[in-house]
Amino acid sequence: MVTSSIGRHEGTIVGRIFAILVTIITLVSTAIFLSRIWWLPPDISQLGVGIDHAMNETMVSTGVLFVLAQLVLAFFVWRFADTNDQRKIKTFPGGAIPMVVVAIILVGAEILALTLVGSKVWASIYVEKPDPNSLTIDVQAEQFAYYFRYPGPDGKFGAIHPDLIDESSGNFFGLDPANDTSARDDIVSASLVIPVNRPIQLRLHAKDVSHAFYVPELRIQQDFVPGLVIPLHFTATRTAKTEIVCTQLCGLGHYNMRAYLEVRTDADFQKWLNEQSSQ
Amino acid sequence: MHRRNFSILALAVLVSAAAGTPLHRSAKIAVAPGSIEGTISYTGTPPKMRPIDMAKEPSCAKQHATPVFTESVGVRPGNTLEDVVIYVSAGDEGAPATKTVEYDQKGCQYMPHVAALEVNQPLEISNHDQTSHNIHPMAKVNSEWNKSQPPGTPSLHVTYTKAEFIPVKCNVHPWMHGYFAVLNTSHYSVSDDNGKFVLKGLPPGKYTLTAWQEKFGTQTQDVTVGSGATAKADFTFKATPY
Amino acid sequence: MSNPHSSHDVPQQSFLRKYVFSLDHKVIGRQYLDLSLVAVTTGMILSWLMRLHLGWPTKAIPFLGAISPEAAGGIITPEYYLSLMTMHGTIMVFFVLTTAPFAGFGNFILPLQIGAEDMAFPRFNMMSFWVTFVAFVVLLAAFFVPEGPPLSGWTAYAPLSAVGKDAGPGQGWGQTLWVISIAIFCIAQLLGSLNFIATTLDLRTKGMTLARMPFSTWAWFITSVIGLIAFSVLLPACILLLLDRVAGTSFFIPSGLVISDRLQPHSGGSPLLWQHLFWFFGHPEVYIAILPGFGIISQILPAVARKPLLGPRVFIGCLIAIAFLSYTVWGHHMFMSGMNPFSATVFSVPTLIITIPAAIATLLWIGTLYGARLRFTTAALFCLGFISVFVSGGLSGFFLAQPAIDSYLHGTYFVVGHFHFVMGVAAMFGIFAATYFWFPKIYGRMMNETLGKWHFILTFVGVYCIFMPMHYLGLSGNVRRYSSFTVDYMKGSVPLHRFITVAALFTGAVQLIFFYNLFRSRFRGQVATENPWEATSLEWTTSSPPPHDNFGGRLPVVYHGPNEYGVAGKDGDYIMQDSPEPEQRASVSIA
Amino acid sequence: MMNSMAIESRPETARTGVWIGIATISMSFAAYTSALIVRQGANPDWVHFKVPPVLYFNTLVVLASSVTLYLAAGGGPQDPQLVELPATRARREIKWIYLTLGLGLLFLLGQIIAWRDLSSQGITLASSPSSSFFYLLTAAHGLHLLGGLGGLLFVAHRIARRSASQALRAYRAASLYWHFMAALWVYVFVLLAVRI
Repeated sequence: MVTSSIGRHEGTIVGRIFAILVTIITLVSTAIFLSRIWWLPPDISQLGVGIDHAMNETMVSTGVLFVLAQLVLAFFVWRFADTNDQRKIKTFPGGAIPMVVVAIILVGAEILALTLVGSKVWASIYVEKPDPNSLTIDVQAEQFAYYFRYPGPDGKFGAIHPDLIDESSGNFFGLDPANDTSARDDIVSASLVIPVNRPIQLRLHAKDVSHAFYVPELRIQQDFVPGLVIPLHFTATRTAKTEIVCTQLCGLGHYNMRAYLEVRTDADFQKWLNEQSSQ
Repeated sequence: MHRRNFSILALAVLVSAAAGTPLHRSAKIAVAPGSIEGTISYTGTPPKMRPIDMAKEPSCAKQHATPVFTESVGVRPGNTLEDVVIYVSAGDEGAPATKTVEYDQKGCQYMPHVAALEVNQPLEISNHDQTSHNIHPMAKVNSEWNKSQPPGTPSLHVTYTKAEFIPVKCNVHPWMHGYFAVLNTSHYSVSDDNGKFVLKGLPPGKYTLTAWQEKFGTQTQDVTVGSGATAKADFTFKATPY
Repeated sequence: MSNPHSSHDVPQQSFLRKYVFSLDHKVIGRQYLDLSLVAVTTGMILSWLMRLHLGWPTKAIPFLGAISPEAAGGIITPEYYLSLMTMHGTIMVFFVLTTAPFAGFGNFILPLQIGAEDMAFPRFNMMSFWVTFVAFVVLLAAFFVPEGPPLSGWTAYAPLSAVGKDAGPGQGWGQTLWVISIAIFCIAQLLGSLNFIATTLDLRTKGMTLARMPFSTWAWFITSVIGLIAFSVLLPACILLLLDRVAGTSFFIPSGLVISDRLQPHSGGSPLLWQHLFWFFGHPEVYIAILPGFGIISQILPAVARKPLLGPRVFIGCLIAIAFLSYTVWGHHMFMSGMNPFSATVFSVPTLIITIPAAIATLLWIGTLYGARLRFTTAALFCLGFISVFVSGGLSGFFLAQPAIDSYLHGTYFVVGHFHFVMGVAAMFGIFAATYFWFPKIYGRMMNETLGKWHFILTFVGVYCIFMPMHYLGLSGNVRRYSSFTVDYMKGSVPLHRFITVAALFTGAVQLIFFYNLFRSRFRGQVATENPWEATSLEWTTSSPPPHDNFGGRLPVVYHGPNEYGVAGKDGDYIMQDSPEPEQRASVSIA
Repeated sequence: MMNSMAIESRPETARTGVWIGIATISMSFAAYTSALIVRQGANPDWVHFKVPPVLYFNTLVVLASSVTLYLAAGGGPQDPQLVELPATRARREIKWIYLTLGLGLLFLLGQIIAWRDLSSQGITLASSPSSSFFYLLTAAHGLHLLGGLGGLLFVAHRIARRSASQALRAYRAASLYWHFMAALWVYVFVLLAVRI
């Protein structure tokens, strides 16, 4: 048959090219990962260490698997081309069983290790109750901004009335200062200003559609779900100014939905708070 | 109109067409247009103008050395109010206006806060910021639209065919609110930063004048304008703090 | 069907019956493939526009302003970017990755591989294609409605997708058409899946036991079972969403929402309900896209390696395990969604476990290469490329499966890189492999192998240049679905985005080689023989292309499995499935 | 699904198709059910109301239609050697099929009466989540049942052509679907009665 020889002998060169390409791609990709040119920003949160640890561990183990699998693939492709040498085909030693065993042991061990490490970290951030002494801040996400509300000197948040929301007059939360005295001293800010080393408890609610709260430096991310108030707690360990961005598609201004997070010393924070309440 | 007055009427048509004023109002010949002026003020305690926190948009925030305040109630010295639209609500049917009204976005604010224009008058919306705005005029009578205007894109040109006070907002910058006051008259004004306004070029006659404030609603009064005279009309709104 | 005499002489058919509303599974299969070719071209052009905008957001794109009113002066507005993204995702997932490898190749090949004359329900089959076509037209119509095309992503999260046009451009008619299109698509897929299952169960020819079914048929069969369950959940979800949009119900919209200064007249709905319903479909959908690729690779690999697939039964077991597990993992898309954090841990375990069958399958392919006599046809190269990108994309899944790490990487380009490798590129490579492999059977002519090899090599390098850097971007916290990077910490990512854009344009241009090859070969290619690749399954026992009734008035009888390569048969080193010669043990030397 | 009544070795693809269809429909009603349960739990705005009394009558009608369809087959096993249906028998069978068809239409009419009953009380599709689900589930079931009516017409047509094997295949497929529709209605009815 004429066509049966297609890709048979003259094609071996392509196989070699493929093997070389796979090797180059594997080595270059791995080198870029190792160089850490693109990497996580420095962690400023108390619980970020655990996440970084889990991340590194996963990076190493999947990295090893990645390099191994790709290089073995490249080697087999190089080695087992049909060069018309009448050699007999061979079956992988042991057949399919070693594959199954290897996959179950490797992946299984990986799963066990990762789940044990990971779920602890996860639980400490998202499951455990916040410190009772935390500073509670109300966060409202809306198209396409965040607003943060501090309870003010009376320590109480005013109730929210969606029908009273009036952005043109600066009433972003729908407070009712006319009838609700606890609302009068609430401090509303477009930036999240927090004291360093003090547990922070956020209460996330959305005004319109789903949004998210993502601060890479804090290693936390949480969606806002309309209709729900979702708690989120963390402790920042270093003073810094960084950004909060939205990671849940919320409409045309999604890319520009952000706010600044300022972690200040306790004194600076108090000063800022006083300035705000005098306004 | 009687037959013998026909020639007079024809003349009046010519005169009025030349003057650009409506026909039936100027059926008398040889009159000088008058004007109305006045001040908009309030009694009581108005809501506090709050400083706008533009932190999320640094390119705008840095354009303002002193804080910018909310404009929904434009309180000015001497208990006066800015950004109140004063217009002839009865006694004038308007004339086609061709001059383009400009509405600008600068420093994440609308310039002006309230743009008054006539029905079918061209409106040009442009963006002079380094950031992308979306313009969302929330019309109910006219058709509603919502479009982004990235920096460097051409101006938007629109016209409105029906009279309406249309709130305008930018969702990207929630503090940005303004109004298009689309009116059925060619005699209107928006009070300045002393709360003053003046309506010019009014043929003598009796008018109903309306003042509209976005939070306080409308007030009307009847004003008679004499030939070449300036009539006074002041409006006072009752303000509440919340 | 039981009467070979009547079915042999094909009655004279009208043009419409023969080419448009044909009941022949082969014509329908080709129609599906042509539809997905149009869809993939559209989707690719959309991705170019997106990439151009991400690389050079303030530069005007020539001619674009003239074509679409949403991009005045050729500059893509943020909402137009999101629309492009939504349409790209929807078109690619539904009308390419579901349509081509499953509905397209499945339709053409599956009845041939099991020795049937046609599908079980030819009328349903024809309807299924035309309903898909209508769904596609309805989706494209969304580009031309006043409020603009939809922009809430292919996942259409409520309430953004549910509240109507207050939520911004694209949320008017555009979004409504999107929901309708997907609902229609669900109906088409349900009809199609029903047909695939009934055909595989009932119309296998004599001797075609389940154990002797080719791997690709197995994969299509299992995929159709997954599809049947997945789409029968998405359809109700779409109906609920549509009612929220047009009938004022509140399934997904809670109370007290103020959108564009208007208090919405809805109350009490649950946005998370949509996410659960959607991802209950959405995750299996990933396997609907990739499992046919698994089958195609396993079918082609033995033919090009000239040896049997390692562990054929283990492989089938893996497919079944994946199908089963795919229904237990949907919650891993929702780790950050505000659902109970305990359930995140619960969902992460099956998510990690599902990697075991996937890893076994990959190892079986690599193990099959050991001691092979590889013939580097273009189809073979795409199979090898499939293994490589599937490994790359699969491993990045380990990060995302862990809630703690996902809390950093969720919503970043890491996810984009991951699913494009594992679901986009891998599935595309499966489609390419299938195209180069079955083209002679479908059109009776060979594709040009030299062009094919250039196509493969350049595409292979191209996709790594596009999607590997996305993992780096994700590690640095670069958020996806952003139309430009004005956030301070992301500004530095623009050069890398430009690199990706250049790579995407290059890879897209390379596909022109494929299109040229495809069209030229259709009319000018070398005439194909019955079995150009020396493969064993039944489609290679009939002429290329097969006659109207597939086997020319007879039905083949099957004596062998599909995996008999590397043995001394009467045709060479393989035994056809319908060859009556006795079973042989593979004459292999154990290493 | 295979039994001694099959007179040819050829598989009954139509019946296989119906079985797969049943799986599909069950799955989508499972999806509606879970949506209902989640939605009811999500918020305290669930408004309970009495299901329209005509639904009890409808339930009887749809169950009766299942019985009449069963009787259409004459109850007993068929002679496997039978090639052509005797004319008298075909007439009798068609009569039962039409009776079933009539009951099906009566059922749909009853559903419409139930809808009118509710809407006259001001309970509409959008008025509360419970009524949304009521209309949704009844409409979804009604549409599927409409398909079953088409199936019955097809069976009548096949019987009229009097090929015993073709008629039997059509009957076995369509009746399976019809009995499932009856069972599905009972499920929907119980769900609505309990939850709403």
